[in-house]
Amino acid sequence: MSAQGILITAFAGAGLSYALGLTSARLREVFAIVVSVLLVCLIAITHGQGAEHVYYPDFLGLDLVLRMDALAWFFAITVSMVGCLSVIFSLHYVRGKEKENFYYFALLLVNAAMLGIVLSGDLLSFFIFWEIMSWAAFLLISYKRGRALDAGLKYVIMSILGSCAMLLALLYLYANYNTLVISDLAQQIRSAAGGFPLWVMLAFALGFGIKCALIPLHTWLPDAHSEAPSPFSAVLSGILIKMGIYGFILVMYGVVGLKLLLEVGAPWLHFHTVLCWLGAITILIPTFIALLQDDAKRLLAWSSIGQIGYIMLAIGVATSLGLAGALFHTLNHAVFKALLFLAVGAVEYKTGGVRDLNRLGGLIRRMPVTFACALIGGLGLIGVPLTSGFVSKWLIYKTLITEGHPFLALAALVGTWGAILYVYKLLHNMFLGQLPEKYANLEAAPFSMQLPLMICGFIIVLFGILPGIPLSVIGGIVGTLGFEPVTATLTGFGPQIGPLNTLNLCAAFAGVLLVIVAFRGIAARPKPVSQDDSYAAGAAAPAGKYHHTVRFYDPLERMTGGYLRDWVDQFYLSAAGKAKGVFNGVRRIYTGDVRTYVMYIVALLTFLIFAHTAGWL
Amino acid sequence: MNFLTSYIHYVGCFALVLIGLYVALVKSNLIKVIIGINLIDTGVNLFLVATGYLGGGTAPIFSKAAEQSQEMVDPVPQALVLTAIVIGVSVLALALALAIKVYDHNGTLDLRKLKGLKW
Amino acid sequence: MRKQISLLLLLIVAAGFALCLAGAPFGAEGARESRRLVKDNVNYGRRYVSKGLDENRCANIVTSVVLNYRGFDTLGEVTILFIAALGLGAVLYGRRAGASPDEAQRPSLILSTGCRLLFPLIMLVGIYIFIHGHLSPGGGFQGGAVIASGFLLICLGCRKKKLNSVALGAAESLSGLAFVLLALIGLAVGGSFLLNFLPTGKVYALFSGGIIPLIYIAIGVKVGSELSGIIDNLSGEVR
Amino acid sequence: MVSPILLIAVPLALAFLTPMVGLASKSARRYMPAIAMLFNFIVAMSLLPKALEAPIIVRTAGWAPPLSIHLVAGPLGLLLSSLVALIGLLVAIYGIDYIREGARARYDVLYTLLLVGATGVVLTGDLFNLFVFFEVLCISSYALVAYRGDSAGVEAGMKYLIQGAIGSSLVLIGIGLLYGTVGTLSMADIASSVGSVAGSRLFISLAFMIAGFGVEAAIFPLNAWLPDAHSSAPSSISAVLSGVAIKAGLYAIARVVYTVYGASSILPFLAVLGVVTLLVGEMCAFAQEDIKRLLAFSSIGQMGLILFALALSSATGISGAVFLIISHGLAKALLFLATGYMIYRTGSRDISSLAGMGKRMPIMSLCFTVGAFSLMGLPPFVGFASKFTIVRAVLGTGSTFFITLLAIGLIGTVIEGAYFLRIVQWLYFKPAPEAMPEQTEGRAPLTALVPVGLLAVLIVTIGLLPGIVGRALGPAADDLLDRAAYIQHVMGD
Amino acid sequence: MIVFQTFLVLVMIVAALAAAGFRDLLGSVIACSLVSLMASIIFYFLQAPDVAMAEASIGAGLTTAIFIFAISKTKRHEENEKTD
Repeated sequence: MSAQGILITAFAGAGLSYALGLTSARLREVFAIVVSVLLVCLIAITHGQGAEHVYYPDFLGLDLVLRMDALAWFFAITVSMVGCLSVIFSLHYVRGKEKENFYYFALLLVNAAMLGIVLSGDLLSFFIFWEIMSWAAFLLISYKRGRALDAGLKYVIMSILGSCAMLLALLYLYANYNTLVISDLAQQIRSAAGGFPLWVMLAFALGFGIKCALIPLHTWLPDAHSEAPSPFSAVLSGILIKMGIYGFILVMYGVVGLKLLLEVGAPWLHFHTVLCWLGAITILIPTFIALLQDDAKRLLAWSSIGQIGYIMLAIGVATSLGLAGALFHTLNHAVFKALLFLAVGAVEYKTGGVRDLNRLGGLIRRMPVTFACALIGGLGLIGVPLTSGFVSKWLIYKTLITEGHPFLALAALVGTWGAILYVYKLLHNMFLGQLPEKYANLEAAPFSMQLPLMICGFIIVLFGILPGIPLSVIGGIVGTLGFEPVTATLTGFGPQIGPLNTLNLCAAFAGVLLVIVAFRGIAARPKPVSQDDSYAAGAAAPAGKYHHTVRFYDPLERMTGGYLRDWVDQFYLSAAGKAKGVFNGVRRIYTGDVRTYVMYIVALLTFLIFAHTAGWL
Repeated sequence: MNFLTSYIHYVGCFALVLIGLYVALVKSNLIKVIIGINLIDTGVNLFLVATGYLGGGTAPIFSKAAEQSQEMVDPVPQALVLTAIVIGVSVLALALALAIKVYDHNGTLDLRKLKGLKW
Repeated sequence: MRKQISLLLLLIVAAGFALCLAGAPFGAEGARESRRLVKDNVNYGRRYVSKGLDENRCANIVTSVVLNYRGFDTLGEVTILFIAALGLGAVLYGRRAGASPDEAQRPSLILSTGCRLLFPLIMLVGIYIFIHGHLSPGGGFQGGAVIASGFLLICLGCRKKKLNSVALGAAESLSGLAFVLLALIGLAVGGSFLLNFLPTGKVYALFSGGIIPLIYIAIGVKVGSELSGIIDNLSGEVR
Repeated sequence: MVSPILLIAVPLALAFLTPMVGLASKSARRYMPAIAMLFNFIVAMSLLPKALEAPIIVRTAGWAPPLSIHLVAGPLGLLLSSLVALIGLLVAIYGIDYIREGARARYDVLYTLLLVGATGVVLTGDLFNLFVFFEVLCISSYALVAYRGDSAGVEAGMKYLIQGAIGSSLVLIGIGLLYGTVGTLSMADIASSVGSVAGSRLFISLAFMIAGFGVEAAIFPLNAWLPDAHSSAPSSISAVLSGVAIKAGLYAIARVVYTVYGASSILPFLAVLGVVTLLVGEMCAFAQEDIKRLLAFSSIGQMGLILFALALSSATGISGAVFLIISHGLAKALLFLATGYMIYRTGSRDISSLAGMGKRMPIMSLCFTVGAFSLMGLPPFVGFASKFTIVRAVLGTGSTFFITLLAIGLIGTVIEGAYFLRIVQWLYFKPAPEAMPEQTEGRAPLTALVPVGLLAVLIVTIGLLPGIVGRALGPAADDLLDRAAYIQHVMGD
Repeated sequence: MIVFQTFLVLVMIVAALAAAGFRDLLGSVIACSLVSLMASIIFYFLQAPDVAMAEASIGAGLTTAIFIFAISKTKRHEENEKTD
């Protein structure tokens, strides 16, 4: 079952779901799920075949090629997995809302386009699917009217700018090496005499940077993620950003190759070091802005930007361990963010659209399963041992320390602290604390929403305990991209990379757990305390816990809120305002007076004559 | 003297074109601008025929009396000018019809006031 | 401010013209020597003059150039006049509300009978002009204009006679159609559009020049009816 | 064998016949333009394959080319005339029910003659004949812009006419100067003898021609008439004007610059002018509130891009320009036709009144979105293929001057993306104002849905399979670029 | 012979200037028809009788008539120039 077959089923699936939807909603939902699950299986089956074949022989003089190598397979399985989960989740989420048909069509189209990006073997089809993904995502972001329109417009303007830059870079390569098929292009670039031109790499970096929200180009992400419908926010944050990462890896290591990459950029400042520092900044600032957010989805959006910083940092380090860490963290982050966004989506669905953290609380009793999965997701995000996040962050830290980047390692560490803070805020405000009266009899999220959460939770714990499963695949990928492959046993790493054996960790945790249980069993039974105990200072102790959580990090916000606003966003908005002023000014050229128009004609004529006599033309 | 004999027509026609352009550029009344355009057309037609004119040539029409042909003027520009005159009239007629309609709607022919469509 | 700018611009345009016309081929004297130097096959004006007579046997070389060598231009030209007449009608479509002139301006009896008497004479002159287009100066366009001035006279001179616009429209489109059909017959018969397929007869006879006189008659009728249509439209009624 | 001359003669005959048919039966007359354009499209498409090898030279009046006027039905000419015929046919079908009031009889004839003018400009091989057909095109569009007779239409028509008349006189002066120096009017003949004549006189006549043809080709300082004319004309007319008429003007400039003069010194200037037109057009479009005026300014922008691509003087550049002419023609005609009925339905041309049209006119809004995405150059549509070819050509030249100009130009396309997507958002994601009465009679009739749907399908199929048009682009670019071959073809036999 | 042609050209230019200068539109239309009349005579001297006839009948005759019709339907005098 070749890559072409997968793409055809994906795109045909989107089209058919729209067609079926016109007849009956039930049929469309079933069909959408079947297509998504089918895609996941198809991709899983075609693990081995790395066949590269032309699927469109002569499109404007170029051959469009599809290929399914290890890197493509890895991203494809992530994309289809998260896509399938979000489709399952949106069964209930979208039911009854208007324009359902359009929603399913756009969601399946975005998933199909992402599959197309990942499976494309040449840069032109990469670009085509890239643009299809951009405008399909635009349609979905502006799905929920109101503020979503400005968010969508901001997103699409930046992504068009990025794709224009990418088109320039891409066609510069075509002009110099007159092929865009990645394998031939890579050979020719590496064998060519001169180095890789910096402006081409910067143009690619602009295009991919906008999509994966590197710090100066991130301003569209918070609005887009918080305004998009939750299942699509999961896709958006989980995998759409990862296309930017895939682009970076493809161009930096697939096309340019490690040896040449190290010389790109000025001798005193290499491109990849700049990338590292950008990654580090992207870890720090957004994470601490995330702390101050009151809207759950906006908090998660800022945290996505922070986590992307980790991945870019790992890619920028340009070592095999770093790349392995980056790939593994991409997978992990996709699963964490999908889980958290879906959890927030479930809460939003049940509480009728409330996502303001100050008005939620105490849902642990009403929605235990959602809380459990959100907890696992949060722990994974922080990187607590026994979750897959720990392994990927451990890889990133290891490579930073062994490569001798102390400050970057420090930034990563501080980033993790920030992560702990905002995850705790999220979980506490939503699930712990006082349960507001109106949610007293809130029943749990429907099973179709809980299933994706449980699957994600299971994956996090599974890969946490047995990281060997993904690491063996990632090790192979790292090998194909020009590094020495990373060997990993089922439960950790061999001695030459540094001893990590998750089995011992499990054993340690099990031991600690046993001790705690034993100690609670032996120690004195907690005796009930009478009502007039000093704890309640004489007043009748209220039935539940009464610590409500409003403006969770208020002191921190009062201290750093002034500095931690999004300066870049303000700069862009003022620039856009000034540009609108200029456009209004340019409009004034057409004054309405015919004589001025005739003067313009005669003026051009005189300019031509004058330029000729003056010898210019 | 030789300048006068061969270039007087060109001076005449380009003077007409320039005056017509000046009227179209400066005058604010719509009918006056249309008169300017008419002047330009006449000037251009004069220029086309002047290009075809040979010093002492005769009209390119054979008649029983005048049989010889080598002294005849170039007939092609005259054919062009015939077409150009009629084009001039057609554009003029349409322009005046539009001027009447503009006057119906706006009550004025002053171009400075006819700025309904701008920006 | 506007005057100064336009004067400056026109100064440069005048300089452009002067720069252009300084050379040899322009200027009556310059043209004459340069024409003599130039061989026939480069300057086609001389070729039409020298060979035009026996190719089309049409005395008026300008007419043979207008209708035969550059007949396609004239086809375009006739279309332009047709467009102008229709465009005028389309633009002035809504203005039919004509107020009849008050008694004082009604033309006196002498004027109206004089006009009605003069009208057929003007028509005769016009028809003569475009029938003899290939022999003497003049042709379809000039004859049509004279006919139109006849209609103008009627329009100004006597109020009662309303031009029958349907007949004008029919004459217009039929004569245009005749011109195109004549050209298409040339294509069908002789293999090339506007071919002079009829025998071109003796040089100065009335029936010389093949289809040239026929086309000029069609053009004469067409231009006459179109220009009078334009006048009728524009003078629809005097407010 | 069908001769290309029929492409002009038969629609002309049908146009002259229309008043007669009108007398017979009112309703039959409305179909005349569609019949004429259908004939044109069939003949043009049947001749195109044969013309790809060598241009078909058609004589008139039986004389060899330089003697009499001749048509040069080369690959470029026939490709553009089939585009003219196709858009003309679809808009004619649209116009059957769209135009109800006004001098309906005259509308049909003027519309057919406008397309005859455009076809004539594209096919003719003689310079003065180019001017005459150019005039046919211009005068019929003056009349049709002012067809409705409302205050805006008449004012726009008047302004368009004055600028057009000045432009035509400049062209005539240019032709006079050229005829004075060279003595012949056939483009191939001028091209063969232009090399041997002094430079400055030629350049000034070229300047006059560019200023004259530029007025119709919407080049930056000369295009002040376009926003008024295209926004106040009836939508079917602005569709044809935007889709076809300005392209004929630009073709005239390209033919004059490349074939007649073979000028290479003016090309960088034209490239700069193209990019300036693109930027001014897109900036003004962004600041518009009236939908048709916005589309008119976006036409100016796209014409700037086409002029920039033409000024590259490389084979891929010109084939990219021709491809953009085709894709812009289709997309812009689609947009104008779609907005025609939307305005008819909402009653106002303001963008804010388009809110919620996605529900009320689903097919029109979908086609509008397809057209807008194609104009922005997004992949699955034809706009992407043409933009891709142009960018590839620019980078193929490798000259930093052109690449920086292109980078500035691409900013223009970003602005274009911004305002088109703002409209798409208004269409789909803004709730329809309840106040708007649910007029059922406003529902678009079949004669509107068929052309709009067909254009959308065309945009998607050519976008997915650019090979259909791709084959004809190569020879078309050579037809324009290869001067010696053009001369040899025309003067050879 | 050439002196007479020069005189005609000068009269034509003066008439054109008058057509530009007159504030009364009817006056400038008359001046304009004088220009075409002069042009028609010059055409005759340039050995172009066809064009002379066409210019005379269309240029001088019909154009003037059309102009006068248009003026009769609109305003006769030009607004004052001051506001420019």
